[in-house]
Amino acid sequence: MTRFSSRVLRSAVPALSFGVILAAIFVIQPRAMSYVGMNLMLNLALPIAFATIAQLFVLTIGDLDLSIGGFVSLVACIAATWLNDTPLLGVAALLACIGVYALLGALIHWRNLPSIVVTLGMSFVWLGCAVLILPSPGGSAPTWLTAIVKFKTPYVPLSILGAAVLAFVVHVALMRSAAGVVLRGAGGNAQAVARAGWSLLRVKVTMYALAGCFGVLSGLVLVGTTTSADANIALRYTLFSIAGAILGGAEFTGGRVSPIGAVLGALTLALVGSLLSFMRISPDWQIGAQGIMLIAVLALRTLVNRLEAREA
Amino acid sequence: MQLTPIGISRPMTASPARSPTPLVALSGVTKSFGAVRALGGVDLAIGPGECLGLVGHNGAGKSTLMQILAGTLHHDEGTLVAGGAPTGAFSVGAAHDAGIRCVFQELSLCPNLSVAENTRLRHPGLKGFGWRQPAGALIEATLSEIFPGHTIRPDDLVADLELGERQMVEIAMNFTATGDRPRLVILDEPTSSLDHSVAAQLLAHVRRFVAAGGSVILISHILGDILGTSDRIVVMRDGRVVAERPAAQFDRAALVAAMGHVAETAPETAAAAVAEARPADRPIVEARPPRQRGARSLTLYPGQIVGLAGLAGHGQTALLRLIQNAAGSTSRFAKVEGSVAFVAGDRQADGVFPLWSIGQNVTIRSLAALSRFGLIDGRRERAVEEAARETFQIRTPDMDDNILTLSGGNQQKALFARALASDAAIIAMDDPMRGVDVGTKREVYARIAEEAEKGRAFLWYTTEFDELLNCSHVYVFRSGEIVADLPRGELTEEKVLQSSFEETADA
Amino acid sequence: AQEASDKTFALSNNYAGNSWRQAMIKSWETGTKAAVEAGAAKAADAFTTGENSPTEQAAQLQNLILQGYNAIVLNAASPSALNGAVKEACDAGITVVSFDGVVTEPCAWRVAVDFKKMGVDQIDYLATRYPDGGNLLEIRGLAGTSVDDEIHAGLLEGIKKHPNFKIVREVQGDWTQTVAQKSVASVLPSLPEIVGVVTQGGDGYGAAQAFEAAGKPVPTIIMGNRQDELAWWKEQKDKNGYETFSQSIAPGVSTLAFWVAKEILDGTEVPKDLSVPTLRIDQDGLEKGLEMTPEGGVTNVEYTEEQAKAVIAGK
Amino acid sequence: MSEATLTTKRPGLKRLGRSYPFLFSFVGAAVIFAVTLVVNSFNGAGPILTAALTFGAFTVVVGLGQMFVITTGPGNIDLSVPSTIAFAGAVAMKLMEGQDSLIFLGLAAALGVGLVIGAFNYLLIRALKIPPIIATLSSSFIIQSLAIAYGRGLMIKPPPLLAEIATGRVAGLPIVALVALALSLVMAVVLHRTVYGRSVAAIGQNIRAAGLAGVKVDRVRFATYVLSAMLAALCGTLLAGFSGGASLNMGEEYLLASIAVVVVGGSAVAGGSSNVSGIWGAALFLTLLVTMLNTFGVGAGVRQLLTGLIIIAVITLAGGRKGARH
Ligand SMILES: Nc1ncnc2c1ncn2[C@@H]1O[C@H](COP(=O)(O)OP(=O)(O)OP(=O)(O)O)[C@@H](O)[C@H]1O
Ligand SMILES: Nc1ncnc2c1ncn2[C@@H]1O[C@H](COP(=O)(O)OP(=O)(O)OP(=O)(O)O)[C@@H](O)[C@H]1O
Ligand SMILES: [Mg+2]
Ligand SMILES: [Mg+2]
Repeated sequence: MTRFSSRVLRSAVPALSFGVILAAIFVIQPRAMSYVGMNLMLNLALPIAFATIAQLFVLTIGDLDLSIGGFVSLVACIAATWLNDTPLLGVAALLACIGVYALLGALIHWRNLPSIVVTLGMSFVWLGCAVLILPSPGGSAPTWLTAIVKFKTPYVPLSILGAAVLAFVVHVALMRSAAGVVLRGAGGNAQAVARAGWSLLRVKVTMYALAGCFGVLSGLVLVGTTTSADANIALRYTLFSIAGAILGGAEFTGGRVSPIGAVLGALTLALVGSLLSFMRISPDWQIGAQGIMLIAVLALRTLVNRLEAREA
Repeated sequence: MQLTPIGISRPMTASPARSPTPLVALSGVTKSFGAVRALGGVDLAIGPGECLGLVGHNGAGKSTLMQILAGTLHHDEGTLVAGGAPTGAFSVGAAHDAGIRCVFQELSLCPNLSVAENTRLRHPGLKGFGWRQPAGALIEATLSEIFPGHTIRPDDLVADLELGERQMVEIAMNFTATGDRPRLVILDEPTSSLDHSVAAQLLAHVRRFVAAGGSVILISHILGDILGTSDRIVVMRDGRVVAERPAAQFDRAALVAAMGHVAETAPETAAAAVAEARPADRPIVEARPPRQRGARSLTLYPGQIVGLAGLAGHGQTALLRLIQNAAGSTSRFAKVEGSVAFVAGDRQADGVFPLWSIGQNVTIRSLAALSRFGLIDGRRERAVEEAARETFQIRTPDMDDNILTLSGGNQQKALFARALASDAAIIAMDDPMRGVDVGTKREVYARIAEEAEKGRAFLWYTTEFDELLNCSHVYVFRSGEIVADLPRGELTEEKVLQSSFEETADA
Repeated sequence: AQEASDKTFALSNNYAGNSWRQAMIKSWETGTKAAVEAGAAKAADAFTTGENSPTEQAAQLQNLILQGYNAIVLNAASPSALNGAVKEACDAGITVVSFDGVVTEPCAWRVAVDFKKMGVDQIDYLATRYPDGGNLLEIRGLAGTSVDDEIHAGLLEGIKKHPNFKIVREVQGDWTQTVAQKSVASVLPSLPEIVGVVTQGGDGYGAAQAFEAAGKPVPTIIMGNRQDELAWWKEQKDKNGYETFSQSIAPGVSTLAFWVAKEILDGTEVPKDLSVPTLRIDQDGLEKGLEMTPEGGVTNVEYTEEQAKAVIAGK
Repeated sequence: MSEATLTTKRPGLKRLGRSYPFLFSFVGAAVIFAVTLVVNSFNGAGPILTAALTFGAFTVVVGLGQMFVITTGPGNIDLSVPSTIAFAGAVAMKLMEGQDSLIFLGLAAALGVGLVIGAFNYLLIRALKIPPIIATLSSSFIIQSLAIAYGRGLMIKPPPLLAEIATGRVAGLPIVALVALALSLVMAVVLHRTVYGRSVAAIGQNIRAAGLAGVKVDRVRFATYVLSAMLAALCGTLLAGFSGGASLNMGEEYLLASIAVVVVGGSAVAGGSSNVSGIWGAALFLTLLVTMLNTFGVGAGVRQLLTGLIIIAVITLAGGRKGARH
């Protein structure tokens, strides 16, 4: 019984952090407590949430993707140029990108390579492609894309709905479905999965392809919001996605991940930025305050774990 | 969706034992790892409806042979016939199709998944919408059938389970049938982390399974289990089969002799000589389990060997850890004078450094003593490694080989060597004989006695009753508490069991 | 009209990791503090993000919208990637004035430096020094940014004008002195005779160091108003009459943008595209330039309301 | 140096890469150097190598610290390296005031800054149980703010002697490279021949087992984070001496670089096994790569693309390591 309740508590921590920060924001800036306010605070968090989920797939099998930021940038550049001007070419290019991701998975498996080095190399490759496609910032997002991303849903902003759907779908697919068990198992004990007769190659390829898919979605949502691209637009997503996943309770080993936590983690990161700008800190310390805030959020997690340990 | 409980394994229509067509037959199978010849031409056949006992010293090649049967290793030469047809490249899939299931010596569960999810991993048939419920029901049913009274629930995370519980899950999983039924279940040291009663439940289940027409290969270093459960016993030595007879034609002494060990000379008396405590004036360990009610506490004097008993997972390991951590720092629950060395029982989780050589694994606990001017003295390190190899007869061509190239029992010996080579005054042992063969066990007992004679103190948690006879007195644990302190003279298996189960009124 | 104002201003900045940006924030703080005290504005807060990331800055803009500032003065991480957020600000009735890093969104104002001209000027200058032309080394900035692209385009245009010049090698300096130094040092061994090094500002000292370390004669390096560059130049000038020129956009342009925003809020008709000249130091002005540059900093001027009006009027 | 490796006996290229995982980075560096020379029609071999040694040296210094951190196990990484470089460099320059006599004071202060940062990092990791990657990221933000508030990004000239040391040569070899080499030798001994080094590797393989085998886990991890920060601080001081002062962004490129030299150099990304030689191979490889691409004179996009592809090609040829058995 304690086993169960502690697990529930552990998984409630990301939601708790999110709630605490949101409450702080509402106190400092009541204007945020509205449809418009929530949308303004969170619509740029949606692409980060997608990137975080992409990262999560890679983390699930015990790998790390240092290239997701460059990849999302490239997707943004493709979407703002080819996808707009010659949609067929654009779609083909995006599919090819996912294909390359899947191949990376295969390469990493075949040669038994450390994912960090391969994706480190890929981060240069993606950025190089982005610069080649869009040497100077510009381009414009396809109108249909902007229309979708900026669509005003009734009552609840699209960014929140989107994040909720994302979290739910990935949760069901990865945490509840029968196929998800195999994928996560490969992160926990790859050998056991192989001994049970599953193909590790297929697992890796699937996970990297999924990462690619969600990277593409992230890039699309991003250009839809910004309407225009830049080769350097999403380089920070690499760090954000890792931070978001970790905030959401993921661990670097053993396939311990939580899609709902990861999405909440990404949103929490965005809210931290908002809270900081509402607090009006001297510019010297604005960057540092971001660090302190991150520490505070994670310290909260530790606190909860302590309480739980005392209970047990 | 209504899934009829696919059910508890009712192995196939019972066929007469020892039928002419064996389930699997190996002939002339060899396997080498680099310079190590693990199998040197093995012939073996197992028919339906029999339990084959497989014994042999550590590193004899038992696990390697089983891995070949399970399709996770490929043999170099020889033939393997499964299901009547010779198979060239035998794969995991082929083994599965032939109805072969294997409980590996080093467990293969995914710690990040729940029990039900691990079940799903093993049984590809469990899929589709709402798979969880039947998967849970299935494993729950098998667990209850084999281990009545267990407390494992399908949605427990494997990482949260005790080693013994994990072993139970793994065993149950392999006896579970979904679409296709298990015909041959390989159990590679299944009882090494189970306590006595649970082990008995398992062996009883093996008999039932065999009676219903299934086959089992049982590997164990606990010869009583082998003798009492098998129909036929195969003895391996140095990668070859050296004896094969119906179980009835073996007795303990014959088995030991066949394995290549010198016959035993009444083991208990050897230990008895040293087991008498010589309490010095001051105890070097005084500890109270955190959950202990009442005044009882554990004390250990220099030169003493003290046993910890009780059912697995009732706080013995936790207390050993606590004592280990309390050495060199202050703790609310334990006062420890002198350094502690720990011998892990769960060697993968608590003991082995998988990237290191055998030698490095042995010396890690003694490095400070092997250093001169802050630098580790390579020559002295090597000397310790070689001494360890000799005293514990670690089977390897080279102590520089990776630790994982050792057989399970030999890894365990390396861990023993690590602790005994150190300068620790107190050795905490967490069921340390898991998977160690009889011959080595006897030598280790002797070593322990010798060391105790020299003044070292031992805390010895074990799930095997016989080992407790080496101790001067035994603390019995239940639910994280010490519930009894039995002096050696009063030690009987019944008493230990009684204290382990019974709710005592007092404290 | 200098009556007490109830208008609030925010500075949105995207990078804080160099002396130029630090001087820019400082100028904003000193310049606007005076304005607030004089009652020309109710508040003027500075906001900065760390890593030159367009998405972070876009999120910051949206937060500023939510806080209800009347005007946002913006040094943008990207001319295009912030357009979505800038549009939202405009739609919320906020005046957006971009400077230095300007945005292309039509609803915003731009206080722009003609980066292209900065490129052309470098070649023009070199043409006066070396009428016969020669080989050039180019140190580029951050790849994929518009400033980098435009200065580069300016250089190419200048070379079209003076075809006897040729850029023989292009290296990446990322606007970071240590990177520039490394890149220059790494190509020096393979470089033919060159007459000049064209830069994007701030990389001159590192380049000079690299040449000196390799024991090669230092060509004419175009400087970028950093004090260390000017000091080095002065040293060389005194020693051997070294000649070059130095140019950069003054960090105090943030105050100019502030005053422009104030004018717009006051209802003055202001064209969407304004241009500020670069701050240029020539051989003769070197001593004076060095004097007005703080130790280890960038040559700077802050702008007044009058200067802003003059710029608006196109003078 | 004796490198800890698996000794599964199998012939050929794979075997070589397994017992000498660092070899491939040297081979890669050599190939790239050769290509550069060919393109350059065999001119300037000396200067190219000298430049590579100089700039490689800075990466090696931070890479050594990062290596120890990464060796302590999966998830361990020090992201505060860049801001430590900037802050420590600024502190050193400010205290030295451009005077030779104050060099030691400045250096000591910089190292002190490193010590405090390392201790703070581990405090976050241990006391607040924050995953290292986020702990060091957060502290890097704080340090960056400190650096801004402390130095306002103003560049203060280093003392002439320091500048001379940082840019000088002895027997044709850059002094910084010699310093880095000496440091590497010491670190190699520390890694392979001291209790601390063994403990780091033990923790990286199995932290639980390490604790039970008597390794002082907390002390060792603490020392490791402090070591990393102090080496970053040293690098910051040298770099400031080399490039004419400390600037706020001078550490930026060392975030990726410090990680890249460790992992390209053949240390196990998941911890437990590492080597010092590989750091040199990788540092030379990566700096020579920049030289080569600059020599080719290709545009930024193609340059990035080639950088990535070459890194992947080298690591693919080197291959990974397989666990022995389970
Ligand atoms: N991957 C490997 N590399 C090198 N040697 C190996 C490897 N696997 C097994 N061996 C060697 O093969 C021999 C047989 O090992 P195996 O594990 O089959 O023994 P075992 O009979 O199961 O012993 P135990 O009773 O200790 O479990 C041992 O000498 C072992 O060292
Ligand atoms: N890393 C950067 N990211 C974004 N913008 C930058 C960066 N570096 C410089 N800039 C901007 O580029 C323009 C010119 O930069 P320049 O190279 O002249 O100076 P700097 O980088 O500030 O100098 P230093 O590095 O010597 O402090 C300015 O608009 C400056 O704000
Ligand atoms: Mg075995
Ligand atoms: Mg610059």
